[in-house]
Amino acid sequence: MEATLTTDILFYLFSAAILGCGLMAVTVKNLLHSAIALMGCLFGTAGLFLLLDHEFVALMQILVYIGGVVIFIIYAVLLTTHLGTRYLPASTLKYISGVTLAAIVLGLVLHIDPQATHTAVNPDRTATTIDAIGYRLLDGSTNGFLIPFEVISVLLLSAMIGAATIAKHQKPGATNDEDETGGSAS
Amino acid sequence: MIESSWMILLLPFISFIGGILFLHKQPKLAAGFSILCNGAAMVMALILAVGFLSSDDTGYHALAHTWSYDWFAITDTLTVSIGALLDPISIMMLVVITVISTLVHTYSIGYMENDASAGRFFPLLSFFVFSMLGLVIAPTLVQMFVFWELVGVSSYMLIGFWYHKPSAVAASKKAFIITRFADAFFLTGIILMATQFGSIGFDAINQGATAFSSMNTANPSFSLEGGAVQVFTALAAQEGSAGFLGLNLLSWATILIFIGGWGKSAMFPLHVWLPDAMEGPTPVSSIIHSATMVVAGIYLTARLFPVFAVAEYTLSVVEFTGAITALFAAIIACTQRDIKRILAFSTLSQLGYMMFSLGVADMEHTAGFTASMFHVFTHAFFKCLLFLSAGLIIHSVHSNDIALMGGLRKKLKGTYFVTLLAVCAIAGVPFLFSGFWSKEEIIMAAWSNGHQCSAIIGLLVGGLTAFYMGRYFFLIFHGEYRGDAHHLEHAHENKFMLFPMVLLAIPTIIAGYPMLTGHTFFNTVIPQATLPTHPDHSASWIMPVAIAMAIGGLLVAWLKYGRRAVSFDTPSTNIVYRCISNKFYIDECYIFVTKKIIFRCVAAPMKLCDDYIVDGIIHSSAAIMRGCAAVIRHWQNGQTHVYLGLMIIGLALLAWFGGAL
Amino acid sequence: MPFLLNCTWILPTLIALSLMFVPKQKVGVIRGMSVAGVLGILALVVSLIIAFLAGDYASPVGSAETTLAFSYRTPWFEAIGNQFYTGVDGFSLLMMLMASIIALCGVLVSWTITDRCKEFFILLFILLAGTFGCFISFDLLTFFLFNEITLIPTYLLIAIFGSGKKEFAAMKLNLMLFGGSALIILGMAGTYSATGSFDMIAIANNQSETLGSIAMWAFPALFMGFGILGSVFPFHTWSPVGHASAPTAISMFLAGVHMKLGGYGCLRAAIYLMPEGAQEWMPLFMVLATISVVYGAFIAIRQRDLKYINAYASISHVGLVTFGFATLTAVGLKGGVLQMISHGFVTAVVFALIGCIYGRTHTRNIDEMGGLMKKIPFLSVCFVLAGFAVVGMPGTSSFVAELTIFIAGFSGSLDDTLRLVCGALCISSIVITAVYVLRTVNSVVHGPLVDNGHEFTDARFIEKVPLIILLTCIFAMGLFPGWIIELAEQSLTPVVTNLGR
Amino acid sequence: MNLTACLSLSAILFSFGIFGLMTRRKIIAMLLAIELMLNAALINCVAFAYYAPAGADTDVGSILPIFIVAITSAEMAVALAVIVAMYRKRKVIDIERLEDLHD
Repeated sequence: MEATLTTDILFYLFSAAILGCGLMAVTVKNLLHSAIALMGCLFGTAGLFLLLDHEFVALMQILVYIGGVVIFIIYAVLLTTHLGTRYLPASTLKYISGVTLAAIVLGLVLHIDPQATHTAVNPDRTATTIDAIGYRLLDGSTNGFLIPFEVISVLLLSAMIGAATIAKHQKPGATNDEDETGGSAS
Repeated sequence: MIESSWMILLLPFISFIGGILFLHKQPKLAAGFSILCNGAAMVMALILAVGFLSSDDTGYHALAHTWSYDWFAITDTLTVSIGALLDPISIMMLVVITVISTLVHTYSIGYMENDASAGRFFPLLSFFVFSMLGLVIAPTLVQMFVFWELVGVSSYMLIGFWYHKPSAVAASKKAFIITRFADAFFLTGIILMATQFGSIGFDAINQGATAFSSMNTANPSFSLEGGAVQVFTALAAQEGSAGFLGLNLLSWATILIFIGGWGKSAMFPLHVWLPDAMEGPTPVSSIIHSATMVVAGIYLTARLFPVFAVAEYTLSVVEFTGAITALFAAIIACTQRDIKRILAFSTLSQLGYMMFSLGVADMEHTAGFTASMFHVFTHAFFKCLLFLSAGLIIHSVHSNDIALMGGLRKKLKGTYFVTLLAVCAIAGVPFLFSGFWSKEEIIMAAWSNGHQCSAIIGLLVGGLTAFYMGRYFFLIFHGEYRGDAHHLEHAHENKFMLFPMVLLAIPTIIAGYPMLTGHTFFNTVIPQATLPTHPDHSASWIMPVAIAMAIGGLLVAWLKYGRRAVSFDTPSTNIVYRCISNKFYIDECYIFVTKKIIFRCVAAPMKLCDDYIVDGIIHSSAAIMRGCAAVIRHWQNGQTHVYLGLMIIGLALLAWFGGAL
Repeated sequence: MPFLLNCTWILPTLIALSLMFVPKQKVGVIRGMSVAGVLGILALVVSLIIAFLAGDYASPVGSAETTLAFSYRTPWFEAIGNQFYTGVDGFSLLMMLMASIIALCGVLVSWTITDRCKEFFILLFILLAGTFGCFISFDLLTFFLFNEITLIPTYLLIAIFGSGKKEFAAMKLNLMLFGGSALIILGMAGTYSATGSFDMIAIANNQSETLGSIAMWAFPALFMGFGILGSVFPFHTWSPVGHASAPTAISMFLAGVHMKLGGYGCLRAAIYLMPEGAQEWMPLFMVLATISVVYGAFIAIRQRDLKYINAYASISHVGLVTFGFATLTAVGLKGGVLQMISHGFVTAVVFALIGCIYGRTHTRNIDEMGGLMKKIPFLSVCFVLAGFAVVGMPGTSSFVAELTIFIAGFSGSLDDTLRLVCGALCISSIVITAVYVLRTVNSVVHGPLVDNGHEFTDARFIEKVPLIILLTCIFAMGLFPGWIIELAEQSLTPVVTNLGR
Repeated sequence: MNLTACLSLSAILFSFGIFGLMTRRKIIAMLLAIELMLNAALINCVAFAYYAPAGADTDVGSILPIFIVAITSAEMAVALAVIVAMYRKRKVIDIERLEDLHD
């Protein structure tokens, strides 16, 4: 997308949404609220991806992340009755260390960022098509991602089975959760 | 005879080994065997002496080095060997030691007849004799040191012979450690002599020193050989050097060596072991005080006289030490009540005479040296006799305290008679007795060589000697018996004990007469030296004064103790008297220094330092490790947040140092 | 012959292996095999000495290269150019003779051990294998390896068979000795980096400037590394607690032989290989050695426990070894070697006696003993004789060794004040030694008999044998030290020559 | 809008994630914070692909997120299963009381 005033405005809007929701997600007391805030944050990110010409990623973000992972988090919050309601305040020391560490990392990263040498958008760039992604994923040659793709598939499968096994111990009904997880991941 | 002189050394050793291994359960056999061996050694020594006296060539090289065995090599040029150096003074000592040892062994049969461990006593006594014989025939400093140490060991075992008595054990330890203390200096001196003057042989050292001293005077050029050249060269190199602390190397070496003799001869202030050594059986005391051990220091000084004379100051130290000891011990002896302690202090005093007599001599005026050796010779017999008689008295009345004796002349007639002779000898009763001649000679030598102070001390001590020996004698034999009457009834004179005493009475009288015929002690120690000069008799007033002192001393003693009965009920409270009778509190000083200073202030802090500082550092290094581990372990407390935080810090550090910046 | 030489460590290993197959109930078989084993080792060493004396193996005067007898080398760890290189000279043979005699006595002293007897002897033989391996190695890495082998059985022997704070003692001992090993590795790495070789003789002949400059730090590392094993102040504190907790035979072997590996390494691996470093650093080690001598003796005065007394006495006497080495003269080195051998026998006999006496009194506190001469005369007489050997009486081996060392302190020019002061202090230690020895002897064997003393019985035959063997060795060496001195002198020629380069 | 702005955005989001991770005591909330951080990573991926120089392989900008999302899903599946199982078993969701790691 061309860099115009509109995109700038949109970028800052999305940024504000992302950061605002992100901050909420880590600060609000009710866990259900923070999950919803996270959802907002992810939506914002998806919008940012659209702004950056990555429609496929934006779509995946919404489908898989929001539709799968976050929904599942909400499920888990609801399943375990105490999770959502009772608030466990952290100690002051934890807040201080959290702020400090966050500041350290932020400072470090911001210190590195300005050194990024190449900041202009390549005028000849073309948006990545889904076809291209599919071909690259299944390409077994030097530039292809076939092996990682296979590995990820196996990893997902084993994670599914593992999750099912872990959760199955107590109640047979727990298998339902795993089915959903597996479904959302694929 | 000269070639087989090693037999004299070997016989007592055989007596020791045979006795200790096979005969310690049969005291009678052990005694017989010891007397046999020692008697044989005595005969051989006498033959040797007679052969020596009758030979024409009584010079230095006539008898030296009859045999030698290389023990071990220290460097290419320095080999420790064991051998024999036979010259007049060593032959004189051989005779004295073997005669006295034979008589003391005989005496011990009577003295130890009721003692269960007598079978151990005779071999040990023989070992003592063996050590002393090895010492006197030593041709080198190292051999002398070796036997010097063996004398220490054997005296340790004999003084502590009754090992179940704590006081005896303590006395033996004291004797050993004090002499060992002096020996450390002796050893240092020997090592300096060996490494810096290149020789440990007495001939070489003395020849070199003699040549050096005559080079300094008028008479140069001697033909030297072997180690003597090295000694001479080293001495010449030393000439005029300031050395260390203003003393040159030779003075250091000789004074260090002399300290060895200082300890062994119990000179003030290293004398404290000698009175305590009375805890041993009386035959041991008699042999220590007459022929062995204590005269070792005198003998050492005499042996190295030429080199001592060459060194600056050394002879002054010798003289000073001897004079102080003579006076000091005589004063203490006047107040003691223990029969053996009186004799012990009298020995100290007489040793002081011998020592300062050596100190007043020098290479030109050798009379003091001769007199000293002469006094060693005469003193050995009458002191041995005194101790043997004291042993018999103790054996009879079962007490050491002269306050519990008195009037014994009726019961112990033989003892009374021989003791009288010995007391006259040590007190210097004129003309008839040996002690008179030798003591006279010493004082004369001191005066005529310009050491008036020492001569006056000598005269004074002569008077004191007469007084305390008179006191000793009158309190024991005259007056009324003051002890337990029960013991007196059983008092008798054992014939094994009386016989050697009677024999010893003979030399007590006649040993002085060689003086009148002239003797050859000195020219043999100093090779190619001028003939001994007899003291000039210009100071002819000395003899009457000395006689007057002796008679006067005895007279005062008679007036105070002999004429009427003495009461011991109220000990004097006079502070001077108390101070003297407590031996000037020197023992207390020693205890203070050893217990309070060395043990408490040196050894104890060192132990604390070892336990808490040295070990503490080692332990604390372990503790620091453990502390670090505990801190690190504390981070691994299972709190996920801590892990996370650390992980983030780690990542940040990695990014920082990883070349990102 | 090279094979026979290597048998000195192969044989104990084989015995240890074969002991594993003996059922542990058959104590008699185990003891028999052990005695046969140490006798075999002793025979082996004696035959090696005879062969050595018969052959012409003396290093020529003025040569810097040790003439090795029965040398054998085979490549090993070729990647770093390392070889398995063994051989002997007179010095090693003397140490091996001493070690095998003490081992024999140690086995005899351990006769009464019944609890885990099999393990005890297996560990003892592994210790022996390591020790002999050290004495015959002429390759630094091999030497180091064998040295490490000795540490493991030492730990187990003390921790399992010891008494008192045995685990603590074993741990402290091993940790400190491993610390020493770390320093040794550092020094070895230094010499290796300079010369590219572990071959001791090659390194000794290497006169390159690189080695000379590396010696400035590699020498103190090596010397102190071995010095810890030789319990040089201030790293001596492992030895009192270690010796006190170890069982009798192990105390004998530790103080008698194992500690000597330290002195052996100091001479063989430090002074011989890096004479430049030695010249540079020796004043420091002379001071440390003198402190050890005087300090150990003073602390021995304050101790009450027999084993602690002897352990501190050992520190004092082993300090004399270091002092002898630190003079860097032919006499001093020879004296140090003699003192190593002499002290090995002396301390072994004292520990053996302490074991025997403890077996009767069940205490090692000298205040609780007394008058033993009356009830156990044989042991008491041996104790007195051993005491005189510690004091350094003429006729015992200590006198020969100590006199030689003291003479080294004053030989040559007297300009070196430090050496004079240290020498004088070392001589003064003979007085302190006399104080603690007599104090101990008097309160143990003299004085009134203790209350429970009436049921004490004198030594049995099996106890008498090791004591007699060791005392004979002490007196034999004291009276006829000639051939020992000759062997030591010959084998030290290259070291002395190297020092003068 | 430029690369620096995108990266700063992701950095801030990432630090929010860290803050959340350090201050939350409930395990699910911590997972949530992790999601934020992953999201920040995704933003980086896409931003780098968008601002890539000529000739760079920009497809990776789409493919890498696929992998990230897939791995995240797997991780979430297992983590949530563990959380649910643990909750059922121990009735504890407080991370500070789950200290079994140190033994």
